[in-house]
Amino acid sequence: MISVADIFTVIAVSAGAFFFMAGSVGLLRFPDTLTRLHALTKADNLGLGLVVLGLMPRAGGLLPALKLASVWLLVLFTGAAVSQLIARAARDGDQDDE
Amino acid sequence: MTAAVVFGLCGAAAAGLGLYGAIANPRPLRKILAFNLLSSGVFLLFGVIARRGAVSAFSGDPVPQALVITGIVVAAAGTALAVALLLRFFKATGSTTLSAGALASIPADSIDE
Amino acid sequence: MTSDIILDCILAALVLAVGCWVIVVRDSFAAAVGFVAYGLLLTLVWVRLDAIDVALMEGAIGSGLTGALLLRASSRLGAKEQSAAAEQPGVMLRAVAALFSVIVAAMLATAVLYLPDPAPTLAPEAAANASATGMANPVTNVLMAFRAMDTMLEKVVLLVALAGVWSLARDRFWGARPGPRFRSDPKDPLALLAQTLPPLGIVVGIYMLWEGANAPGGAFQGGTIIAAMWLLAVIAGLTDAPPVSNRRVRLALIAGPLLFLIVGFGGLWLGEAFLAYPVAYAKPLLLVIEFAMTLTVAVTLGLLIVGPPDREGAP
Amino acid sequence: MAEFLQFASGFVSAMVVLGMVRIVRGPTRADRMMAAQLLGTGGIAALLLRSDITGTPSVIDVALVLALLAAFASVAFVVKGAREASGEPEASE
Repeated sequence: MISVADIFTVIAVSAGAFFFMAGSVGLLRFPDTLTRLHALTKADNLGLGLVVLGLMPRAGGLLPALKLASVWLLVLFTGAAVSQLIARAARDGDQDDE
Repeated sequence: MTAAVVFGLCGAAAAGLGLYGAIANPRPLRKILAFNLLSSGVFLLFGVIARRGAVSAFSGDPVPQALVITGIVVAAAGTALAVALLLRFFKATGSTTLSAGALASIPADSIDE
Repeated sequence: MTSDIILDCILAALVLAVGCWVIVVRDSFAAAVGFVAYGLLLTLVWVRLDAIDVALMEGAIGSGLTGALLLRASSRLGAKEQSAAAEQPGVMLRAVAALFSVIVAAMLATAVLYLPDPAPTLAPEAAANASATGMANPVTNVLMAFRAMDTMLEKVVLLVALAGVWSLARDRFWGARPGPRFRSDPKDPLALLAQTLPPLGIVVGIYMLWEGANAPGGAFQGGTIIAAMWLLAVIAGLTDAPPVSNRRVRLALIAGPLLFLIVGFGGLWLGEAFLAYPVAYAKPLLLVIEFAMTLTVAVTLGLLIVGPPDREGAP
Repeated sequence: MAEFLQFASGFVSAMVVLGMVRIVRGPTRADRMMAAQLLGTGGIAALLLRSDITGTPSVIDVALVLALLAAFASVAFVVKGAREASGEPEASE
């Protein structure tokens, strides 16, 4: 017997996995550093958010579900700040290694 | 084939890799990195012994796990000391290798004043 | 089950691939980034080995503190470090090193394959004596009670390492504040990050310490997280490292081992042996020691990473 | 359900591995750092899925620690670009 919650989980987690794929493909295929950053930060934070959303009904209670959500919010916040910083470092003449 | 065996072999290989890097790379920073790899390999071997010691209620033998926890902290402290030494050496000589030329060029006043 | 083993093999291969890359890549900054990735992968490995306490530690140290330390070191050494790459040792030395490493790795691998069966374990003893401390996390029990001597001396090792780092200071800087002074810029996203993250991180650190009694976590994990949060505030220029001659800093450094020693000698006097806790008070005593340990771990690790005193203005 | 989540966790891990090629290829330091950032986020997702599959809530704590500290290494990288390059008194002899 498949419940509504299970269907929700499958849809959300699949969508999350799709965004992870989009982020990785963007990171590999986009032509320069800033566009790659753009692809990555949006896609993988959304991907994680959808995975968290899908797992929340299965967490078994309000508090574990909130903990899952707080992991995501934390990643969202630090990810946003750090990608700003990386973007600025890239703009201010980041040196190539090779 | 169990998870313990897979990661045990992985730990053995990581220890070998770290050993090679620590001997063969002339740059001290890379030797520090290699030592960290070596220690992580040894920790993994401990982890395997802990995993194999699992009995009904426990997921592993807690004694090796506790040893690894203290080990990781000590390895971090050792790394910090090594990096501080390296940076001080770099400031004194302007060199990042331990070649004889760099050692000879330490100005006397930079050691103490 | 079989899919689990396949995933394990892939994870192990990945760990080794990243490890190889860290060793062979020319650029040291790239190697340091590789090391951060290696630490993250290792965290996943510890989860797969069901050692959550260790996974927490590796996640906080391997990819966090040590990774940041090595990244900073590689960028401070800068271009000089790259030109040094020319001084490769000869083929002969490298071949001998490779042969030696392969032999060592093969011996370790053989040891792994022929470990005694059934495996020796102290888990039943740890389980049987768990009631003596009133804590349910076996790893915390081992760290704080059954092998408390190791843990105490390990704190002393950290202090010795810190004394080593501080002794690299030049005479005229002795007693001053360690590390560079970072400038702060209120409009910087870094400042926002450093204002918002540490309060959350300190809550998580204390939660780790508290959870450590009954679930994976403990003083080491909590202390490491708090140290990282403090370093973040220092790097953003929001706060400055205290002078190494500061009395309160010194007190925080020795709080953990000192309390351990006092309780240890108390055990000698009141009970049966050094570090024998009276059973009735075991849990509160251990919690107090753990609290002091968290403080000591946080301060020691933070100062270790900041480095030796390095500027004018000795008090 | 467990099989689906197992598959999802494998898929997310595979995608992250794909992204890790950027650590190797670079070419700039920012690119490498970004790929490490992706590994952090993907690792967190894999850990959360794993926690659900095996029913071990404490694995979520590991994800929480990674979420806090993944940013830390990146900050160490950025600070050098913004501050030390612009005249930190490095050589104070």
